[in-house]
Amino acid sequence: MTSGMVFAATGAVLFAMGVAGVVLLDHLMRRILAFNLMGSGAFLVLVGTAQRDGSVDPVPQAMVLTGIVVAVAATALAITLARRLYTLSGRTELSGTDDD
Amino acid sequence: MRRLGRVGMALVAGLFALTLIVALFELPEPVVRLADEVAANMPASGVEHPVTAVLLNFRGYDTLLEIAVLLLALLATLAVVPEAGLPMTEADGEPVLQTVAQIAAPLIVLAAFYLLWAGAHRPGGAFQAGAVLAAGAVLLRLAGVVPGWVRPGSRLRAGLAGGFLVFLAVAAGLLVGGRLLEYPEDAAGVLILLIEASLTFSLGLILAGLFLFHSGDRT
Amino acid sequence: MSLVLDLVLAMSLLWSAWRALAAPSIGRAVVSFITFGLFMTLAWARLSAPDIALAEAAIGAGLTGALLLDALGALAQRDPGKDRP
Amino acid sequence: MTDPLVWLIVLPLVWASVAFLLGPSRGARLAVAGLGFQLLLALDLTRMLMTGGPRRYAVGGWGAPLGIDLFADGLSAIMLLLVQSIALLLAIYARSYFKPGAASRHFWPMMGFLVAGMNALFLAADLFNVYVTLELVGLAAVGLVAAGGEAAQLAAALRYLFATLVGSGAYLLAVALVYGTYGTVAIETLAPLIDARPPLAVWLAGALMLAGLLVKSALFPFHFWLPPAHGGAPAPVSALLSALVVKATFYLILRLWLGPFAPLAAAAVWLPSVLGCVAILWGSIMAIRTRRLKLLVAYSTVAQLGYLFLIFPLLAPDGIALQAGVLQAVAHGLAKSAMFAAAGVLIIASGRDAVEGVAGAAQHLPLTLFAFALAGVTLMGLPPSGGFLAKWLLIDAALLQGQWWLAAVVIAGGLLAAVYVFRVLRQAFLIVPENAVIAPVPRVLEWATFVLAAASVLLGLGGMEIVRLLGVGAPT
Repeated sequence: MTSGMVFAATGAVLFAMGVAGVVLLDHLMRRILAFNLMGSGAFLVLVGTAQRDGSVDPVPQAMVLTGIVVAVAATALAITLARRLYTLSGRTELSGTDDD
Repeated sequence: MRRLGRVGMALVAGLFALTLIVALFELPEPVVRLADEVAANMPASGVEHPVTAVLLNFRGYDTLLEIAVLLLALLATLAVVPEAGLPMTEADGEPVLQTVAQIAAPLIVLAAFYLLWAGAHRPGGAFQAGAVLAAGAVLLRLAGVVPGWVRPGSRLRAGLAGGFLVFLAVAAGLLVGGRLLEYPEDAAGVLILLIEASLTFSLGLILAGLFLFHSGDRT
Repeated sequence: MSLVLDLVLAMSLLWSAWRALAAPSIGRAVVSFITFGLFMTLAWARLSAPDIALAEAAIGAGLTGALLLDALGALAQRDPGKDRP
Repeated sequence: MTDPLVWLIVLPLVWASVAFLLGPSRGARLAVAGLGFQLLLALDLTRMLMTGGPRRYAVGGWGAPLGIDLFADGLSAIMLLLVQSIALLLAIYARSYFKPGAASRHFWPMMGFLVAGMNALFLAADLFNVYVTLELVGLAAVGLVAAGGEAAQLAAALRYLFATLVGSGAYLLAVALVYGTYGTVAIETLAPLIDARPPLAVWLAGALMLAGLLVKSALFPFHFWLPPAHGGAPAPVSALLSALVVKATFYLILRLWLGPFAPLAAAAVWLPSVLGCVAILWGSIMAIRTRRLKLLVAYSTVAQLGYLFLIFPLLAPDGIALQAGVLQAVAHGLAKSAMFAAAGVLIIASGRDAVEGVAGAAQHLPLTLFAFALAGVTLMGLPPSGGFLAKWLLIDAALLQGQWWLAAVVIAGGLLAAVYVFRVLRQAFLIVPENAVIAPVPRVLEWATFVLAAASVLLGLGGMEIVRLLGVGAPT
């Protein structure tokens, strides 16, 4: 088994953990961490499967670099919103009651 | 009921991961081999490092939009963090940390320059260099050497958007007599270096800004 | 030998990821996440992707870590009164 | 000048970043000028498509699969025209709506990036490029919702952000699986490679893409994030999001469903339409029950989005269902932007976001109320509106294929829409006491609203032009 396959499989598990975390956890910081795990999982699958025969493929590597920057942008935005929400309301969770 | 839902979701996630792993081990041989195409077109790309060639030449359009995403995250941060009424946070770090930070700062700038220059030939490039610059700024902020930012003045705004605008200007400038982001072969290397240099600067500012505009948010 | 290394690294990734989601305190979760970022850096190195490893170390573990820790500080700093004496 | 389709992406990026350089709350005139020019570009592109057929553009001159291609056919042109015209009218509206202040500080650059992202999405022909445009659109939309700055808006923005990130995360994993299987993400190269018996990874990729995009399109039961976000944002933002942003992901589903993933589509053909039926009923009932005006309009979006997804089991034999879906997207886009714009005017006048607050509008704001009613006519599907044409075609397609129950849901949805529209109209005709305070409203807000609403009705007369444009490069 190549490094590519090992880390692609790891990525698959990380992705599933991340999705479950974003959906199931309550604390905003933890949900932000979970989203990042999800992203890392997808990145590992992308590069891992593309390099499963042990070769090196620069195209998915470049895509992951793009993806990392996008993930940082999303994380920073999420942290900003969470901090601001906390400053205004003291909440660190989204309750189910702010729909109406 | 809620607990049952959680267990159910965790089970679904586990099953999904298993299916995914099974699928990964059943993958056929890929029909298209882009790595070979990249290798074949490297001489025309203007750089010698394949990942940089993909990022700034073959798939440069993705990168252009990606910088827009990053700039947008900063804009949203600025839109949410209140501008007025906050005092400029003063330098308040420990003396030891300050000294360390002051010594480290020039080294960090040097490292960023190295990464930027290296990007054309070997691993490195604008993103990594920009991130290192930003990390330096964050370190200086944590040490209390520099204050947090409260609002971007016109010069800072120009710095934040400059890298994106240079990239956009080069991309659009090439439309005259050519296509979007179609570098002339002999000028590709120079143009990519120009883009990378301005991106390094602006990415450093943007990434630092995502951090520093917050520090003004502390009472 | 290298397969063993990969498997150990994979387990470390999964363990630190699990800690980031399930550690009892948010502070520990964030620290686990930064550890996770460092393991990711090693994984990218093992995948012959030094560019991503550099980016992960600087952006992923470094900058995101700083953002998270700073946010954590801000959230703890103004805890709305319930734990204060 | 070169191909208009590149400029449709470059131009909004330019004015968005220049607006940022100019400073907080600046750039409105620039945005209006830019959008006006973009509308001309979109018309020019449409003309070129009508005469020359679908267009492909290789960015950087490399060509897929090494480089990234852009692609435009009739469907993309319709969406581009819709975005430029609605965004132009809403920009004119927003110029008067936003007083200089917190909510508008970075509205213009964010709107520019949003429009650029949508244009890039409608022209994308590369699955990974689509991912980047999805993130651009998603983060811009979240930023615009959050810019209101109040706790409720921040909570809504966060909920929206998590939903949109899970959606694009699922999409990204799907892209990874496709690349792993075939070694390319260029749609043109992929299409002939995917057959009816693909590897498991491709099935998973199709399912992940569909699920991720459905979350972003807010189809029931993934609609949970939409009402707080669309109901809580400032009126021009709500209008942009409800009219355009949710349509972008619908467009992508349609594009992938009819394109590279067509061989797999049969497996999931009933899923979107069943969810669509529930969405129509649930969204309408919630709209009938809610007390806040903008929340009513937002729940109406949940319901109206349902119609878009009814078409999937009917797509196969002829083009009628596709025409119905696209017409519904256009008609709803115009009507919903008008309705949110009208709600914004009514809220300024009454000073509160409540259905009750509309009382007296018939007397004081007849033009706005007329616009609201016209938009309502489109949502109910009464002739001669664009909504009527869309729903008529949909019923026609359903009955031709013996799916009478889909036709029944369409009719029931129209009746329910009548109930929530008349709830507002009835309230508007109540006489208010003499001493009630009604704030003055700039005329331009009322006229921009009226033009949008009138367009949604007149669309019914020009619907055949859209059908003809849709035929350019349509898979037959």
